[in-house]
Amino acid sequence: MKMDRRSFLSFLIGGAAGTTLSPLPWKLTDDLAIWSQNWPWTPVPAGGEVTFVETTCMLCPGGCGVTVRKVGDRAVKIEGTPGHPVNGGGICILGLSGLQLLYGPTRVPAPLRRAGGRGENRWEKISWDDALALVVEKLAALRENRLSHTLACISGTDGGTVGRLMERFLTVYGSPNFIRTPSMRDAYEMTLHLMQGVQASAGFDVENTDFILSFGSGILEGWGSPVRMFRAHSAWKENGAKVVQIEPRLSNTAAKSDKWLPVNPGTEGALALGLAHVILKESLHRREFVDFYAWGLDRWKNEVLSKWTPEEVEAVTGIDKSTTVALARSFAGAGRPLALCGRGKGSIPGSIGEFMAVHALNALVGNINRKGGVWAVPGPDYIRWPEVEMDATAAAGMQQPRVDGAGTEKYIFARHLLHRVPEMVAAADPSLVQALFILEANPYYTLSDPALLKKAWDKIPFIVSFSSFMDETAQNADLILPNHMYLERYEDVPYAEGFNKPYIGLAKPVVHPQFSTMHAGDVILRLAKALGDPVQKAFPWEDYEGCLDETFGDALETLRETGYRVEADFAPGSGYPAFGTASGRFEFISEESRDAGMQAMVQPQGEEPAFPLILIPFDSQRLANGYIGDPPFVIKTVPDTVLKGDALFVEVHPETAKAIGLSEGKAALLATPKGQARVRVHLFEGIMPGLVGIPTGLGHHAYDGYLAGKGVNANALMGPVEDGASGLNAAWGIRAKLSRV
Amino acid sequence: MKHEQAKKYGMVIDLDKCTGCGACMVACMAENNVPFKEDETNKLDSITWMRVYQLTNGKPFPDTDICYLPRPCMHCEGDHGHSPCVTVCPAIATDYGLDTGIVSQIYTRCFGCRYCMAACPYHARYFNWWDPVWPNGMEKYLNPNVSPRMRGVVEKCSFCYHRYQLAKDRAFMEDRRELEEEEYQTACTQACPAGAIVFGDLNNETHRVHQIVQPDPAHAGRPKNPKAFRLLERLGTNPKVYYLSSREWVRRAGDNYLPHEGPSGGH
Amino acid sequence: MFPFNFEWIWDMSHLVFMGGLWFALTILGLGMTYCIIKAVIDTVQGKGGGHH
Amino acid sequence: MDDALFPKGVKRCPLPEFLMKLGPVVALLIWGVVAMLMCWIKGLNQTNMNDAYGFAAWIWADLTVIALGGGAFFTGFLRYLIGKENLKNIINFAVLIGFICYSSALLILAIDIGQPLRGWFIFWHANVHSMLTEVAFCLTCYFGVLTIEYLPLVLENRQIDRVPFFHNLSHHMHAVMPLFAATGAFLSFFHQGSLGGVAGVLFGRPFAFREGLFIWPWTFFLFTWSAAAYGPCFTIMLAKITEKVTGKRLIKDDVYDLLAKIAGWMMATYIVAKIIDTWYWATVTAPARGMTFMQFYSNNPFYGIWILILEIVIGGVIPAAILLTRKGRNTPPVLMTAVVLGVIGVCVNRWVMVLQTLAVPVLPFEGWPMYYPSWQEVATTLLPVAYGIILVAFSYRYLPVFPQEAELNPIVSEPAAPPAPETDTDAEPADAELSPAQA
Repeated sequence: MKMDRRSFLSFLIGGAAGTTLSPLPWKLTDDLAIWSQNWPWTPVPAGGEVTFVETTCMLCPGGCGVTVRKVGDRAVKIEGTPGHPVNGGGICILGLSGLQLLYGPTRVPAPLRRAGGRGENRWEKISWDDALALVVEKLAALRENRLSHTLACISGTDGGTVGRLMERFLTVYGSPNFIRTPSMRDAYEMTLHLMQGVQASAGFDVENTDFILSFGSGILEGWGSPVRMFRAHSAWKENGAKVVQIEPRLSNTAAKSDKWLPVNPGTEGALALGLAHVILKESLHRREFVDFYAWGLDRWKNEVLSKWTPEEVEAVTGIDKSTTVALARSFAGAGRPLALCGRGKGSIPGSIGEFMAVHALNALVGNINRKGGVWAVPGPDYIRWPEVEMDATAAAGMQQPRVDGAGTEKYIFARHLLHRVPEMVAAADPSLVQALFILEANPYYTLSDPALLKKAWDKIPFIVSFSSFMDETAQNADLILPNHMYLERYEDVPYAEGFNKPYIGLAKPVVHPQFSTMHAGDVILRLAKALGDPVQKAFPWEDYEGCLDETFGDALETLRETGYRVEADFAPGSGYPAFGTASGRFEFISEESRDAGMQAMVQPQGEEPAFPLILIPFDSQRLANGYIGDPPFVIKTVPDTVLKGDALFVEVHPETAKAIGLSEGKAALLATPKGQARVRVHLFEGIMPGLVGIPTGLGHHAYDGYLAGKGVNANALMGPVEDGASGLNAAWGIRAKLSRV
Repeated sequence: MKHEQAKKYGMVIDLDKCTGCGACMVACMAENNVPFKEDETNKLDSITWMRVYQLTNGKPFPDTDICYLPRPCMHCEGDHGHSPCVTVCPAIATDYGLDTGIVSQIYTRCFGCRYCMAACPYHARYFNWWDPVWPNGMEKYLNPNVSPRMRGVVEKCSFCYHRYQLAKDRAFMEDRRELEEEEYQTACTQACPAGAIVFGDLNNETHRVHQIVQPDPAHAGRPKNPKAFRLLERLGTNPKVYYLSSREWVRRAGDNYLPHEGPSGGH
Repeated sequence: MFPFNFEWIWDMSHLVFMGGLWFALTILGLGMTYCIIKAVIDTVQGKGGGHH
Repeated sequence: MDDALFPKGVKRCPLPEFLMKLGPVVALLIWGVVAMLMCWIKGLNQTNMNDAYGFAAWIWADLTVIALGGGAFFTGFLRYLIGKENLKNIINFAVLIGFICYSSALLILAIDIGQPLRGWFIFWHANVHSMLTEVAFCLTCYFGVLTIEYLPLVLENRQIDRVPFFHNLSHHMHAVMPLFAATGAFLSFFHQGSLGGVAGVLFGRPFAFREGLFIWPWTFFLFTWSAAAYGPCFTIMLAKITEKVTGKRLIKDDVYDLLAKIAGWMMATYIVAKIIDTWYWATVTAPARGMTFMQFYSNNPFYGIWILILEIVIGGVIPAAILLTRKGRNTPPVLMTAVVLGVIGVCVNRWVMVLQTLAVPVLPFEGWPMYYPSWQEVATTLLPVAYGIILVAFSYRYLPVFPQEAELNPIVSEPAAPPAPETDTDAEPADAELSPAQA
């Protein structure tokens, strides 16, 4: 037994020693280390030939030129196109993330027909033929019953070929209801129409101005063409241009400005008129413009002088009169002063009175169609398709009033009033909209007053989304006909928001379509074909690219090469007499609509005692709040003072919070007349007491796990506020109550 | 080590121009295959080689002011390459390139002890607490010039070193030894829509970085430009990222000062 | 840790550090070897064991 | 059943009871092992560490157990090099504790690194300028030494000793032990020091950074010194606890007294040095970097300045004072209080040097993040404790750890009798009346 133990132990020791001395353990250790450096579940990107494709970004109306780096057939990086007239090589946070949208899990892989109830997000894949057949059947039936006008389309784009094809389709089919998604563009177009008598969009020569008076415009939050504004801002820092930011919250723009004027929310228009008062009183205005090219100054002058004294303005806006006077003087005294409006990113139009008041300031300093000023940029002129031949049905349908009432007696100057659609649809029986197309838009998320929206939505029997992504609207549609996303398709981008020259960008297919998608243009053409004449006759093109070819002719080649076309030497109306008004002059008070400019302010919804605070939405570059939601990269950059886990933080001034008994990070219930939500509180010294600031762009329930369920949708707490004179949505905020939970 | 004159690549970030838009952060993530999780709101567990901080002057409304400060890796030179993180790494997984001034990180060499993170006062180093996972299909956009990192290693801004190598190769093909200033630029510099970031060789008088900051060789590269400052200058980390600001409080927020010390603090 | 690792440099810090290390290891190694050898010899000579 | 394995002339409880008493400890061990495997398989996302707390509970545990294990090298140093013969009665136990502490430290390190499979790079691709490399090398080597020092004890097991080869081996190893002890002391000096260096060299972290001598910051020497001072305290504490658990006196009071006295002097000198160091740091080192002393202890939601008082006064000055008085040393409860306070003191010191170093915001616009360990961290940190208890239990049961045990606990009943139930049952009251006898 003793022997056994001894031999056993020696065996053990000998064995151990042997193995240790053998190469086996060492080899094994080395192999393990190497394995740990090449784990199979850590991807290794494949190499390949590097190429670059220059195209145009379509994630916002900015119209930036982007260059996509490809390795083999993979797109690996999006960068700004150097020397591009709009963004000159720069690029924004969203544009950079485009590839996450291209390859991401939010894409709609194929035509989908709703399987479960609406919004249940249960779908069945169907063939394109079946999908189109479904639509045709529905449309044909409507047309049969003389209900062609009950087809409506909500579109995020107009002016370009795709938008125009859709509009043309509706027209010849017999519906006036092509509705563009709202933005400050509506208000600016109307302003130019009323004061200058032109049908044009406003362009701003920001590179050449030396004094920027911004009435809440988020110059650094995504207003206009974001990258262009950033570049301009940097130029201002270099050439010493002054920026005065007027808004109740310390936005990035305000923080970067030379002077921040925290004005009572919604009273920006009053301040504008106050400034006009001082300028007129001290006759600091530019006579060379006002005397020769303006009309109705005297009546407007009396108006302003009597109503908007600095004292009065102080009472309304909270800006003390000395500041108003000083500001007016420095504004008028500047070489090329420029006044801007359109709050934040300008996603809500705003009141026409306010816009006209601000635009009047530009007129007073003669900064219309002039270097460093506001230019009237005519709409795209390159689409010259033959007139459509309408049959009786179409003609009858086109005679019907638009569902949003735009162009009717009450809203004579308005072209698109999307915010009215839910109200109208909900009110009437049977529904004024029997079939709804949604193109490049996400109204189910961006429209306010969710209860009303839901009511209207449920009354629309047939909803078709063209979205490339599974956004809220697509999720609540009956049929999805996924469009190629912008990196997979040709499409002309008819203008760049706020750019002061006529511009066309061209989006090009950078990669082959990743999924079974179809270009919306081709869908329209195929629908038209299937519907037969007269609809078919209006679309004499084989396919969308054919249409594009014919539209641009030889120009298309150069467009393909450079990726854009810009009228570099564009001079607006070659000097001043570019006014199409009745008076042929700039009209301080519109001859066409005398009362348009009267109402410079609108009141928020809700009553004082029940809702003691005011909720103001605020925009951020890091939060896309339109048709596109934040891709993973972008949501990753959102600070933890805005989003923590799934909880959204609202900004409140420490004193306001104290009065309610809330401290940093505390959970609270935020209630407005339109809805309520659980939020957390972030104390911020930069927001005016009595206000609650809520970031826009969160609270999605569609898209993917990287975005869905995070935060609260600001739109769901808001409601539209109709501007009396124009009918535009002028909601800048809403009364609210913040309480502990 | 090459024998041509040694480079000292550095960066100047103009905080007056920086709008805090975050494009630099995303440009970096896209260029360097930085992974992302469903929840990135815990900023202590969120890999952002380039991180934009928000600074406030702490004054009450309406005198409040905020400033954004992008923070890449500072690529500290310390005292002759004695940067805080490099010297502590037990396995030489991070190194100070005396020819470029770039602090490298060798992912396959790092075994994740995180000593370098403890050493870095700028929190510029990030640990891969999780396996990187790209949703199905998204791995298509990964950049082949930068290898995705495995779980359990430390990573950080490399001044897009792969771009330096590519530029070098290109130059070599055209048999040039020196690079032009614009030939090697980092992803964040290229992307910044405000043009707030300037990148180049601090040793090269013709480069903008040099001209803007006017580094003072006598004081370990401290800027002669009164508007320029470095983060935590007083620790002697000798960073190669400089900041410009016309605002006194911002410049002061870049370092620690005793109450009685004037704006220029320990300088 | 060995001169043939590529990162090895023949400088003072390597000599001091690694020198110290190898010195210590050598002592331990030699010490143990000595003990084992002696033990083996003794065992062969029949010393030791529980029986005394 | 296993009494053939017991050391000569001592009594042990029957195997079943022994194993049963170890039951809960084994459960703890298993819990720890599960957590350990989770960390290895799923990665360090199982912990509450983050990019601000790259080092946390584990590194603290490492530094602490090594400081506490310092009893081994210092006792060895006193016994073999200074020639404090009397300490031979506690050296085995000290070595055992050291062995447990160091093996635990190595295990925790193996869990703590993000890529355990590459851990050996620290040796293979060693960066000789890194304090951590110094730690790793000395730690591993000294663990070798401890194994060598522990081996003879194992060989002295009654059965193993019967094997001539092992008998001779242990005999010769005893002969060469001073050499090993010297090497061990040399290595310990450096790794205890380099552990201090780990924090002290961080010139990016004003809370930890210290000037120093050549490449070694003052913390280097402070750590070695404190390990020498507090290690023996821990040894004494555990010895006392073992006595309580076994209900026997295992070591004579003069041994305790000697070790405690030396520890007292070490601690007293250390704490003076520590106070000077803190003072210099607070008035010169930190201000030179624009930071005020209180900056390091305020804007912290939890402890503030008290942690410093706890470390230096309660965990340093007071126990030192006690250990320097004969009366204090010779009144068991007071002695116990002193060593416990000492142990707390060194634990706090290591905690501060690791976690507070990382927590104190250096960038003026950053905040003070808080940290608490996840259950996986707790479990893996308790794992060594369980493993230690088990190893002590087995060593005590089968190895002559305490040379004085037999003498202090003479067995009345005839030797080598199989432990009958009655002897066992009357063993209990015997123990019971023994314990007060000590007091």
